[in-house]
Amino acid sequence: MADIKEIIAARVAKELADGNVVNLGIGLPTMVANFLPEDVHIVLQSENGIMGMGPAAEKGKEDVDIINAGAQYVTINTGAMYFDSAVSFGIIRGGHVDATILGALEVDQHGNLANWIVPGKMVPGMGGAMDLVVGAKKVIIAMQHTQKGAHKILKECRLPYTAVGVVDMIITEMGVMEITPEGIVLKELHPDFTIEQIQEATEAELIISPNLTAMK
Amino acid sequence: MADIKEIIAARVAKELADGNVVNLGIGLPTMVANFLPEDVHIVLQSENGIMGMGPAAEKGKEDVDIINAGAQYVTINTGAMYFDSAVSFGIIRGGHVDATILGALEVDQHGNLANWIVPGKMVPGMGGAMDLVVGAKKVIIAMQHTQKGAHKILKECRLPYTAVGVVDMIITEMGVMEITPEGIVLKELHPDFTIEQIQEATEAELIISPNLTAMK
Amino acid sequence: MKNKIMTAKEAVAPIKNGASIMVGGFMACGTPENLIDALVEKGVKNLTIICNDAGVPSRGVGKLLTNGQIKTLIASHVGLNPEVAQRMNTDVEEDKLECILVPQGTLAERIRAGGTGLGGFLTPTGVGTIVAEGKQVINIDGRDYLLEKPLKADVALIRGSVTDKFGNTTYNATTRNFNPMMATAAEYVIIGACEIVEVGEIDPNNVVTSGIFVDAIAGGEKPWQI
Amino acid sequence: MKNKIMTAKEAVAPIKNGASIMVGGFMACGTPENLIDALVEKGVKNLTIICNDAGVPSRGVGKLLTNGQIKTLIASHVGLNPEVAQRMNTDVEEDKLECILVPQGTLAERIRAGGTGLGGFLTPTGVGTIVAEGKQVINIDGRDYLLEKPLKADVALIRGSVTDKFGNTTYNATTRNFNPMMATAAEYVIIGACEIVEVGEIDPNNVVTSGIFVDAIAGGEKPWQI
Repeated sequence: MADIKEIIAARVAKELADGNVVNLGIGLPTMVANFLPEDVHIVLQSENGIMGMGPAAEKGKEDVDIINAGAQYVTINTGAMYFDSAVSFGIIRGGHVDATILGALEVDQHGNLANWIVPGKMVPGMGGAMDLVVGAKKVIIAMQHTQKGAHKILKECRLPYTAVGVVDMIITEMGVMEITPEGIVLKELHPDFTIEQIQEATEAELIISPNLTAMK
Repeated sequence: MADIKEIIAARVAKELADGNVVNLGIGLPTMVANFLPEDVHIVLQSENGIMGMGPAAEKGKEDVDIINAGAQYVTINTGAMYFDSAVSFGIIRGGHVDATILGALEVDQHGNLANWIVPGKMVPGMGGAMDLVVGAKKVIIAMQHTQKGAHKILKECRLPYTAVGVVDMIITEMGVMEITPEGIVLKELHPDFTIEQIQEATEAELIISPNLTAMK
Repeated sequence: MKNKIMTAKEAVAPIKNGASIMVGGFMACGTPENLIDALVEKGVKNLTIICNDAGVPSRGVGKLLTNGQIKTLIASHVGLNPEVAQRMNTDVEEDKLECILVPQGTLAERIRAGGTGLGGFLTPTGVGTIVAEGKQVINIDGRDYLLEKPLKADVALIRGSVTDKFGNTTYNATTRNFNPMMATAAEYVIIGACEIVEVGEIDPNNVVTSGIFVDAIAGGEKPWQI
Repeated sequence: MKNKIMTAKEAVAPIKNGASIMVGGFMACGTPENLIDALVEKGVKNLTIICNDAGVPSRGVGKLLTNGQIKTLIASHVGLNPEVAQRMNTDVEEDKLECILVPQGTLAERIRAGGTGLGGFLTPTGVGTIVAEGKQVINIDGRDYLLEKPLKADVALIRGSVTDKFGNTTYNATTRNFNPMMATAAEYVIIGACEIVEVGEIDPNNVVTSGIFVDAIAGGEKPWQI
């Protein structure tokens, strides 16, 4: 079995179309850019003030005035531009970002998302996540299906929300799920797992799509 | 007697201090810039997008991309900048303009101002006037005391308001008046007129300042 | 990259009768005249035009007014185009113009709110005036404000000074005015450009409007005399 | 023209104990380090710091935190500075940090509202979350929004890349972030500049912050490594 993160990132990449404006969260989501087909060029938005972000800066060639939202030194692509944080979140909140891809601590069958706080334990702050998931046209959660065996895809989130009813799609190493008014629909199942296994790893009840296919 | 407009503009100029950011309305207020002392440099804001506006462009040397809010071709001073209309009115509404000087159809003893509409007759629109008088730190009305003999300084405005309780000062060819919670206080009287004459030309009852001086 | 360069005629082709159209410019300084001309030629009617002002009869949105294409005009100032008053007061029902006047700062901010996903904003401008009619007044820390709502449109006609082929755009001098906000607040955005350059030729620090907002680019604009 | 050029020490001299201070920068990229250092040396305490984040212990506002000068921190993200959690949870009452977390877009917009005279704005961000606690929810055209209020401060510490002697300022690359809004929202604004040039040297089309907002300019900044 290939690296779990690569499986997820590769599948997420298929959701992106040529010309899409995309905001990638820190960590796994950042890997998505590596799996885009040759003919698909996306425009990466970084909420600290870049439209048209490029790859990480080469060691020794960093321009310390150019960072991404994860405080890593990055480059920009031809045709990029910089802007301030009010403009940046105007773009985000205004619905001009086609997709945002980020991780989750918990996501539930109503599309509610929790990914910014574990009260009493971890209080890093929401950063731009609350604006991103409310503003982006499509919210894709890319994450490992469980956290050390514990459910992350729940009937109801237990942690404080990042936002309510915003998640469109969940992509894990086990499958591809869409949030619908009826609940979570399993659209694709990874060949390494059975329906029983993915259901067992999921607290929410999965609706199995009549057109269920294999996740590639 | 000197030209009435020049008398008014010259007196208004004395209200401006070195470094002040000032927005001058169309017409008489524009003349104020000609009466500033040598050591007083003000920064003119034009609401269509200039900070640091200069004098009108010389005939034949116009840059048609540079106009003022009255659609006249103008120049800019060294150190000027351009901005969009949202930024421009952010500066205005945010209290960063020290003084706005503009004309009035009517102004009353409560500091209410009417200068944008005569229902059924003249409906030019308020342009930026409503924002300017609400946002500027000091609102100076510079106008002829009466309109063909009819009162313009009233007990209560009869025309629709531009804004409520915003006028700080009225400067006419007859005198200098301040709006206070008690009413309109006559601070300076032009030597060509008597108290009786200015009162007769004013519907609102003038409070005569105990320190009344001659308007110069 | 998708090709966005086309003629003004091609660029305005998708615009339909009854469309709402934002038009950049302040007294037509910064208005894309070629795009206006193409719209006049196309002859679409019953338009809602959102523009700072009504231009003059021979310039800017004034041409659309003269040609009888505007049903509703949302603007802050219309005093320099005498046709506005004539059409507002006409007895010929089909020629009648509805004119909605909005304070200039509020107009700019409403368009910005439309483009940036805000549900509205609180402004002190217009409190106690007829502008406040029908609007919610909210008191914040002892001061009254009007709740003003966002403004969006089907189309925006933008005058760019320099535009690259992706649509990244800069505006020269006072042509900037309403253009940057309008470019963010419409479904279909056309740049009428004075100069079209290759992608990458504009310093990333100086781009004002991102190409992500731009659907079509037509050249041939210039700094027009008012 | 009034001289605004001075040392960092002179520039921070008017800042008092208990002041509220906006500090530009995103993970200290775009933070004026010399001004922070001068503030550390001055040793003023009980500060309210408004900044996107808490920097790291050795950079940006992190230095003020390490030095025990911050009483309240208003930020969107503090996870990369472990001292924040330590000080929030300390039992030593006088070391205790109050940390108010605000969504990043809302923080930027609240500062903009403070600088532009708005009484507040309606944002969809935070609806249904603990961010909404104590805030008015207003429904506009069928969608719920939070009413968020403006944010202002006594002082703003701004990192400019190029600043002229009047204070007109540009920001290079991603150092722009919160700097432009903060420069409009404080009573006393200091630019920490990488390069100081004569008035007129910056293209009027490219100035981002107008000198009218600027009270003091100190040189000696540079693009600092995080």
